[in-house]
Amino acid sequence: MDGVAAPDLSFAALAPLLFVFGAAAVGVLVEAFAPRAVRHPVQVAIALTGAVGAFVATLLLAGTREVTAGGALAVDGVALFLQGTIAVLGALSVLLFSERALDPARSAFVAVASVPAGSVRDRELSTDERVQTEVYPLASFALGGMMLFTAANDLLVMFVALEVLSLPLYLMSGLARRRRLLSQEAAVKYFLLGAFASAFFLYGLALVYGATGSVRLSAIRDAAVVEGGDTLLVLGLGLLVVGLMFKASVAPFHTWTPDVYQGAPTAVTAFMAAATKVAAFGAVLRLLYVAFGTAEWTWRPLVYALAITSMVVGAVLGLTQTDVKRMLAYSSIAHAGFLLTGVIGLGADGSGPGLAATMFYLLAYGLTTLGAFGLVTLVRSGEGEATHLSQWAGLAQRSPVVAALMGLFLLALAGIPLTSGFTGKFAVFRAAIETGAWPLAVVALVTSAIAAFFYLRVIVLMYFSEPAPEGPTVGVPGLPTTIVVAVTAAATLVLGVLPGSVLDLADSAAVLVG
Amino acid sequence: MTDVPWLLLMIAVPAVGAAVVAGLPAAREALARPLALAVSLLVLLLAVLATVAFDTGGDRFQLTTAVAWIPDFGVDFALGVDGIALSMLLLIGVLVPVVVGASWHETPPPRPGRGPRSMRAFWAWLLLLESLMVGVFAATDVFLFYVFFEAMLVPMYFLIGSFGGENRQYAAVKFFLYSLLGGLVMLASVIGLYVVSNSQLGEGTFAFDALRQLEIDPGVQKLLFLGFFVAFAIKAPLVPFHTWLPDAGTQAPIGASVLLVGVLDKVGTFGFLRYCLPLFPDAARDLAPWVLVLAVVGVLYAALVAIGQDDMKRLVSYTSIAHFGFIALGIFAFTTEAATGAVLYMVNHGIATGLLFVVVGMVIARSGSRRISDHGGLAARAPLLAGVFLLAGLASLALPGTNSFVSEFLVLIGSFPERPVHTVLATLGIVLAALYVLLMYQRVMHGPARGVLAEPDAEPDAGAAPEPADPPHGGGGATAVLAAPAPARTRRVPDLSRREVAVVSPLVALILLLGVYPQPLIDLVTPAVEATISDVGADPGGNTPQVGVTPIEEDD
Amino acid sequence: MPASVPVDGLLSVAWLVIALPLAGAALLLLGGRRTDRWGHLLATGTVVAAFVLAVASTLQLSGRPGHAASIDLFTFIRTGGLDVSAGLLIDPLSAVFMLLITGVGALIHVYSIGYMAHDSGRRRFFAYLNLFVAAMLLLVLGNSYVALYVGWEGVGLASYLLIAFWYTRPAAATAAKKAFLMNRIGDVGLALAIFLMFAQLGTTSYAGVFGEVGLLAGGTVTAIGLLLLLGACGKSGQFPLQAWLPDAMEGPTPVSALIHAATMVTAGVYLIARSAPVYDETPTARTVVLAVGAVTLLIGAIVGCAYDDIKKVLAYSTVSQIGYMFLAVGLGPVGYAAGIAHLLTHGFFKAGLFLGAGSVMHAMDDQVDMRRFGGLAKRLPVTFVTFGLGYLALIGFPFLSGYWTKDAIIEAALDRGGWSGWVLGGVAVLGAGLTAFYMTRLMLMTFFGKARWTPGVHPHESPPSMTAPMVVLAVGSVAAGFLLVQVFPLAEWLEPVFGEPAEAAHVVAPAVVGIVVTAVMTVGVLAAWLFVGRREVPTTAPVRVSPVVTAARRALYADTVNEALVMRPGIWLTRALVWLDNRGVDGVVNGAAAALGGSSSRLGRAQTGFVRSYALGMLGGAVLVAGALVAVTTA
Amino acid sequence: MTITNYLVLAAILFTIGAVGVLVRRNAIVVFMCIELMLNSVNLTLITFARASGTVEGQVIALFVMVVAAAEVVVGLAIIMAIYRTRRSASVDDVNLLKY
Repeated sequence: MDGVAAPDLSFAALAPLLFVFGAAAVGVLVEAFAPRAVRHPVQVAIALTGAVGAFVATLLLAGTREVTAGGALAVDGVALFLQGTIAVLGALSVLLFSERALDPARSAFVAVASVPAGSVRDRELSTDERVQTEVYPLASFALGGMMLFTAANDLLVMFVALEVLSLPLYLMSGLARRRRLLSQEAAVKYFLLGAFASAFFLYGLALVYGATGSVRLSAIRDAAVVEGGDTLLVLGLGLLVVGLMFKASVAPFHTWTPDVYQGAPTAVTAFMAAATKVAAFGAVLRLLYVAFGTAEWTWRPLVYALAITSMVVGAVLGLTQTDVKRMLAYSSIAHAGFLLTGVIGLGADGSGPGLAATMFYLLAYGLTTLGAFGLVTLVRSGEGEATHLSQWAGLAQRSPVVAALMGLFLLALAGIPLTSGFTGKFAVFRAAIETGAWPLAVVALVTSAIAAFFYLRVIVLMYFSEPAPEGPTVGVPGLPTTIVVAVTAAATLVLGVLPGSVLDLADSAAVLVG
Repeated sequence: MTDVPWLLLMIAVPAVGAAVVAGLPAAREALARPLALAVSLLVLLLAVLATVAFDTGGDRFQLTTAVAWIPDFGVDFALGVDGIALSMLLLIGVLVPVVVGASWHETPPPRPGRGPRSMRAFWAWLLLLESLMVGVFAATDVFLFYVFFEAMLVPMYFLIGSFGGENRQYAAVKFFLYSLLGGLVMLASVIGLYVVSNSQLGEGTFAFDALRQLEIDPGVQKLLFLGFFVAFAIKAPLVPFHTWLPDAGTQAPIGASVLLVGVLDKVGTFGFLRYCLPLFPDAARDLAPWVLVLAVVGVLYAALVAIGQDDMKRLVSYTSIAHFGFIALGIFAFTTEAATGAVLYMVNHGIATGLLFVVVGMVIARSGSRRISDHGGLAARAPLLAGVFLLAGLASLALPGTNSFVSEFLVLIGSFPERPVHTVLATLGIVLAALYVLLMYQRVMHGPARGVLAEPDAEPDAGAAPEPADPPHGGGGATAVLAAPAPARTRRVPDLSRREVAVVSPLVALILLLGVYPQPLIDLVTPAVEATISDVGADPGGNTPQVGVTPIEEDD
Repeated sequence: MPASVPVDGLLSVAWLVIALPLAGAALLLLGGRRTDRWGHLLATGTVVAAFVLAVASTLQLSGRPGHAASIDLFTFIRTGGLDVSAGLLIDPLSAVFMLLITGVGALIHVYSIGYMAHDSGRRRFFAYLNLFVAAMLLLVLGNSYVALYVGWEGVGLASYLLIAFWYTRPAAATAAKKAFLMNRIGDVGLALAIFLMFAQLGTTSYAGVFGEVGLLAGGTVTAIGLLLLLGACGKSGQFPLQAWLPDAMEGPTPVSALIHAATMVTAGVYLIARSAPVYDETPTARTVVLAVGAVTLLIGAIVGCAYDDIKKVLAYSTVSQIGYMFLAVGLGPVGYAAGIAHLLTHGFFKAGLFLGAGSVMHAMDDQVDMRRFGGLAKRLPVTFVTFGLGYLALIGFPFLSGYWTKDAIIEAALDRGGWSGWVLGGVAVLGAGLTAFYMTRLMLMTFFGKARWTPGVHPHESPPSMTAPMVVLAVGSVAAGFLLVQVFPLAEWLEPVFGEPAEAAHVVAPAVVGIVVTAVMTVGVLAAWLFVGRREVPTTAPVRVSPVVTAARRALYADTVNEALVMRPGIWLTRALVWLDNRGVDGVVNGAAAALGGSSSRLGRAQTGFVRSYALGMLGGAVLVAGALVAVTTA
Repeated sequence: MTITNYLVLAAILFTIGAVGVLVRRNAIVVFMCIELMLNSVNLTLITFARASGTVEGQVIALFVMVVAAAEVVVGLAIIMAIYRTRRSASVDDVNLLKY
């Protein structure tokens, strides 16, 4: 007996993960031991180091195709591309978290989360410039979970990653300094429903394990070739899909999205909307094409239906929203549908242009939506953000720059040419049509037009309406938010006008191993 | 001459101009207007030079430029023009300076209790629009065309939404969504085309010349054709896809209305000719009967609806819809004569209806109302204005001697041998055209002074003033206002000012010149038209009567 | 062929005949007030010059073989199979018209100098007149149907502008619009005829069409002929498109004389005469022409008896006389020359009558109601004499113009033989009697009897610039018929165009015809004397009259019919369509948007905010997903 | 006892948990129901591990317990926070965000 053989572990291939988890661990220590005065800059630095380091690591790893950690992790093009994307979005989100110029109390996060909202103590603290910094290690953990999610080659790792990314997000949702009731409500809703969804995922895992005897994706694929139609297996697949679709806010598992997006601190919402979506779709791609790629006929109609449902629900329900964040939440639901269109466009063997298209779309959408939420933090009324649409009337006259950038992001979300949104949409629709799913593409196009209405409505309000007499003020952002908005706006334009190199990158990275 | 990238320059110059205008500091804002004029005149010069460099007997596409743009999608930034596209570029070149002149005193909609808003944005959007319009006609890559096609919506959206009439938000959104919906349906076809090219040529491409060679299955052709067709039918617009135009045309500021109806909508008919026919010849032939029904219904229906309008801009918008019916008839009759007529119609309609919109704008600037019923007897006060109004109207009803006659005549005479029934019905439209034009003219210009003119006036004959000044109410926001409250002082109605004369003169001259001697323009477009007609599988040689050979069908 | 002979001399600049008045119009319109002082003189000068040129060209033409010259100017439209060149065809037929237009045109220009002397819009008036002359010349001189069409609509425009000259009067503006519209209906026919020619023959030039029309199937030729006739009816105020012409009298009287009596309204006759080779192939269409002519001449004559407006009576007289011309050209080769001759003499005497009427109105402060005239013979001697001569010529008083030319038409009609010959001849003779009646009534009410003037009116004779053209036209009214029929027979001059008419076998001897017609005319005159001359004319029209008179007063209900059949349904249709467009077509669009919005808010209600209901939704979704998957795989 | 019995029992437990989430108002109880669902999965996993003779299932069950424990920490923290504010742990009271 040799005892337990040490699993092969390629530390190099895990470098991105090690960076963020390292940053998270260090962050926890800093939280515990560093004096309050220096905590904020140090935490920001650590979190940024982790995210940027991870991003650099993914760049250096480009071209790696290996399965490591005893087969539990697949470090391939898709994983690295999405990890890089998540790292970038994470770094930008951390910058948004660290903004101190906008809120009069110098931070968008609550000083002491445990103090009951509305209590005397809470009122005292709401103007206190004390900053709670636990959000940074939490973000790092979530970031690590997301990156792990995209590389998980094993259902168990996938589940653990799911929890690692979710648990911090539940907490972060509840950390808003203003409108704490809403924030706490968002947290509790997100938590309960998230846990509920995890249970489904887990039950699916168990059924698949029972059907195939393994939770390794490659093993499942091998088993699925033999018994693709096994009821236990497809039932398991269905429950796994439910768990993942919840994270990706695909209708009908989207119900938490508007509430949580609206209630959570805007910077956290930005992080969730951008990075979680990428991670969730990373896992979806891996699950469907690595584990069930050979049983593709079982889930294709399902994903087809989910895509249509999500697009229609997102577009139609978005029409009558009156809150910017909520509207962007429904936009997120519709975009999940568009992304599923790309997933459909992957072709039976996972080849096809759909993979690269979906990856590009995730990058483009993530950056745009991050930028849009970033701008939402700037429009303020009283002490908090002004998110009601009526407050945005005539914004172009108060701040032409903010209005113009918001206009750009909205046009990108609507998919107008010369923005990244169009390139992404073109890529996924092309993939869908190329694999014969043109009816889906047509539905997608029609819902795009419907969805365009609510983006346009915001532009109409900003540009063509007269500002309300006591409308909101537009805060002067500090450096971090400025960087975020500038980077995302530039990316939105560049990916629309000259997307060639990034498309190339996505193309060359469009390889799944495992 | 041919080495100069004329088309690229024509896109770049106004785009740069737009950026410069938008970037002007507030203190130098007064420069925006002359700058816009200078840029638009420069584009006109470029268009003329490009025409000189163009060889009518040469290749189908000339003045080509091509740079790889998005290699992953097989997209090139490929520009080139045939005679049809070139004639549209000339039209743009002519109309934009006119629009700049006509919008010289344009003012943004009033803001209660605040100072006037900056007009910089107006001029910047206008120039950007010009750049994109050039691009949409000059693109020879379908993807690039699509990009311009959609991007063009944005400046027009802002022109209508920011500077339009009282109902501008509704009109702007309606315009945008309608066009976007059409565009997205077309996108499906564009991608479909790419997919077909990918399977047939081994690599996907959007190059027009390559796509033209494809052998597409008829069923697929029909679907792809419909995708393009819906987009273009909304743009053109054909009944029943037209209801956005009366709103947009009415609410837009006059300058934008001119470009909207004069140029933007031509993208639709241009698209029929450039894309629907050559790329999907079988589908075009199969579906032509249906399209022709839409065309003829449009001619009669829109004309009748126009007769019932009381809003001048709305009326002119409906007349345009009727005219687009004629153009569609000419295109889908598949004869060289008719298609040549359709292309000429596109140019001539831009000039004639452009002038009509400009003049209507001048009337509105004087009276402050778009309602016909608020006017009457204007001819006595402003005879020159009345004369130009009448000329524009006559051009609109295609009176011989005006440019529109040539095109309408060609469309009808060319369609008749192929489609006698449709043509006969469409010909009835010329009576209706006379009715809507003359009704409007009579109510506005003839009869005793009425409406705002009937208000007390210090000088009974304002036209007698030696050099009338610019109309006191500016252009503008006012041109889009339905009924402005009457000012306290009495109303003078000056005749055309020097600026206004300068604005209308080029169009008046073109209307007459192209009415009497259209052959150079015909020579310019005929080769491209013939190529298109042979693409669709018809004989480009034109009508070849077979007298005495076969029994001749009776007239129906 | 005429075209083979090179065109030289004055003929090579024959385009100047058109260009001169056109340039005059352009100069006056663009020159603005600067030309106010001398504009009318320039305008008159251009038309006089055109007349001189026309005379010279005609003289040169008569020396050419074939008496024809075809002049290509430039390519108008050439694409595909269509090749339309802008060119002129000067042959005996067009030369006759050229002379008539420039001649009468020049006279009326001169007359207008006086007539419009005090009108502030005089310059504009002369510009429009020049424009009309140019367009009318293009109409008759063009060498293709397209050129004719261009001129055709051009005169329509000029007519519109001139009828609406006093546009501040709503009646004038409405009449102008009505004229243009009814003309356009006719134009549709002409346009369709051109399309049909192009479709079947591939050409629109006279030479091309006439050369090959014989090869076409009979039905096609008939269609072409009928469509051309529709165009002719519109322009010439023939049944059923006659209603616009009387209304057109809202224009200044010189306009009525030139356009709505002498020249433009005869364009329809020109069209049918010009298209003789087409009609030669289609007896059916020719018969319809005859019918139209006969019906119209009766309508015009009957209605003319009932009106009290001097210009409207003359207008209906014009309608009626053009009916004669249609009748003539409808008869075919035997009638062409007679029709054209009547057209020419009518041009003289009707122009003269209108100018006389204008002179009367001038004297009576623009009064047109004959019941307010009376006893003017002494006050307006020149007018009375010239008008009287025109009157005699019109009613066919022996050996004056109308006698010769109208008799020729009646003869030709009778010569047709058979029942149709008798009917047509009978109608024509009846028409002659009615003509005599209404014209005598007009004379009596205007120049004889007691003065029934509006108080304050002091009639005075018109200035020489007005009376001189009246005198010239009166001379023409007296002599033209004799000259054209007996001295310089028009029939011979027109032979190159229409061919040599076969010598007709007379059904009724010409002398008998002459006597009968004269007798009928006399009856008409006497009847008028009985009804009008013997009695005091009331200053207001009697109300209690027979249904026949009521019908005639209402123009045989032409406007009523138009209103009931076209206008009211049209207005209704327009309103319905506007409603349909707003509520229907746009309603569908807005309705769809509203439906989306509605479903959005309704679906949004599902987002209750309760965690448990969200969980229920998720569970339901999960069940559906799992169930669907199992169903798919086990199916 | 066959394997199927265990699996059915687990499925019943899972269903009870799921239904509990739907019908119970107290957030803590709702959370307990979710825990019940997780534990029913553990039972399933162990049953399958036993049936297939592999240990993976058991290992996964251990992981699940750890994760569930973490979830408890986070969940109770959130529920506590909201309870302190509202003096109520009813999930039906958190109903500000809707439509």
